[in-house]
Amino acid sequence: MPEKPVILEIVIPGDIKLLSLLGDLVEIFIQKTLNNGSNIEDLAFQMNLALTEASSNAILHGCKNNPDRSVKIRLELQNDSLTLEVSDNGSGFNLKDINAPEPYQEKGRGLYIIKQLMDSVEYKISDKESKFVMHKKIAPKAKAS
Amino acid sequence: MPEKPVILEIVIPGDIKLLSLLGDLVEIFIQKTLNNGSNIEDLAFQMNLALTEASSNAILHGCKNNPDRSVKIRLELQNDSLTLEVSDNGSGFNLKDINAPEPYQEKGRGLYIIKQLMDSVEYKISDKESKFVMHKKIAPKAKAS
Amino acid sequence: MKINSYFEDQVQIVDIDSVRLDAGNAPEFKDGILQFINGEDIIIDFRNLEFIDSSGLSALVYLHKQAQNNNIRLKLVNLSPRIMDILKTTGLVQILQIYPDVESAKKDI
Amino acid sequence: MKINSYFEDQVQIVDIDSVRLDAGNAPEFKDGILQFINGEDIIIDFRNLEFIDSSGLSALVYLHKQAQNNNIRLKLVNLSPRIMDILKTTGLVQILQIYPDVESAKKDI
Ligand SMILES: Nc1ncnc2c1ncn2[C@@H]1O[C@H](COP(=O)(O)OP(=O)(O)O)[C@@H](O)[C@H]1O
Ligand SMILES: Nc1ncnc2c1ncn2[C@@H]1O[C@H](COP(=O)(O)OP(=O)(O)O)[C@@H](O)[C@H]1O
Repeated sequence: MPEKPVILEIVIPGDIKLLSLLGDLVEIFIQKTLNNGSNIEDLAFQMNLALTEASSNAILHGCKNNPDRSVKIRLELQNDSLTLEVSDNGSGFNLKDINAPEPYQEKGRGLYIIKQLMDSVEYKISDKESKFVMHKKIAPKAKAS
Repeated sequence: MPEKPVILEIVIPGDIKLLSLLGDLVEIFIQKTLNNGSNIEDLAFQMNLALTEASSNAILHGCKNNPDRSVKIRLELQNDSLTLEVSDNGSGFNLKDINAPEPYQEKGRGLYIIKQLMDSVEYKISDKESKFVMHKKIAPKAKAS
Repeated sequence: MKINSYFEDQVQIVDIDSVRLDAGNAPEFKDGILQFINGEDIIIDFRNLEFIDSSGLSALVYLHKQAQNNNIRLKLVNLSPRIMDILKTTGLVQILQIYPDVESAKKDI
Repeated sequence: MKINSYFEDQVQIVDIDSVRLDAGNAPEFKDGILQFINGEDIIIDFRNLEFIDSSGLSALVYLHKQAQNNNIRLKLVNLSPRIMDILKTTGLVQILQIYPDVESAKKDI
């Protein structure tokens, strides 16, 4: 891993057709940045999923799927951890206990999936934006043997 | 094309081993964002090359390949144009006339290649950073026939 | 998304070409599959699918319930190990009808 | 980067597995090829290469000059249309020895 953090930021209009771009880019970015270590593929896939969930919430709930609004995502890769942030200018919501959804339920699995994939999540609301922040510890780079 | 601009920003340590990440990400990003139109593949490839040239200059000349410094790249996609910016905290240089290099020359082809690929380039030096800015007009999205 | 339907040994099989099923294309997937939910059992072949999010899962739950209401069975086949993981995490393996491949789904009448 | 050398009809052929040749790996490429520049002509097979930047071009110019100094020929084959475009733009088609494929490079003695 490099000495300084590696940061990826993407700003897109609040248009659900652009959703797949975000997750796929984050997956590729993680794969290419941490390009050694056998469990990187799994980590990159999981972060694609967590980011896709948070971003579709930001686009659909935060921006009401309105392309004149925008969503910002940010990935910061440190030596031993990563942080994903998804921000929108919507009115935000109240992050309460996230419980396992009933199998027959048709909605409400997004936050639960995120919680399973990340080590911790927080939600920050200010005047300017609503920001969903997700943390994950990552195994330090395996030394070449 | 979406109504608001689409923006990609990446910050990496000044380490030449990370160079390929930047160009490839920009290429994939352009392909996925402008995912219709037959000349997108060529445009995406050309922007990969222009960005790789400017970034290797920023890493090698601006940061002296020191991973404790960093390089920031920014791509802004508008409806009919795109802007690529590459910033470093080095002392900058004097962007003069960019001439075609002699075939047997072993250096100095980077800026010339950039000039061939872009519509215009400028170089902005401030106290805080040196920023290389490149513009390119793009054909508006072809209407589905 | 291309949704392609064909019959094999009198069994209706539907396959989709998408590698991703997320909030961006789940509505299209839902509507596309819905039209095949009428008289007969259906097998959906997911061999191309590499990614599913909660909107994709919601579409599967919805379609499963529609199939139940119509007294037919909706069978899902060729799900990748990563997608199986997500179905396990969310408890959906308990309700959806999942088979390793088209052959085993056809045999179970 | 894997640099692999073999002989075919007494001709030395070197191929590289990289899809990119840029400032990040051009020094490694340069040093890797340099060791083959001794007595005999070399063909470098670039069939895997999809991208080259000015540092990659500089490496080719350097190696070409080294070959000339050693009175041997360095032949480049299987360059993609996009890489050919870059060689044209920079005028390097005028000095480098470029052939469409291994066969035509071998024939031209
Ligand atoms: N960025 C956001 N802005 C506003 N509300 C949100 C946001 N993210 C999540 N929510 C709220 O949290 C609820 C639960 O989200 P989630 O678990 O992803 O399920 P779903 O999106 O399927 O309802 C949403 O229905 C919405 O009310
Ligand atoms: N970001 C930068 N910081 C400092 N100097 C730069 C920067 N970019 C370009 N230069 C200067 O411009 C020169 C020409 O650059 P270029 O055409 O890319 O060729 P090369 O990098 O092979 O010398 C460099 O040698 C360097 O002196």
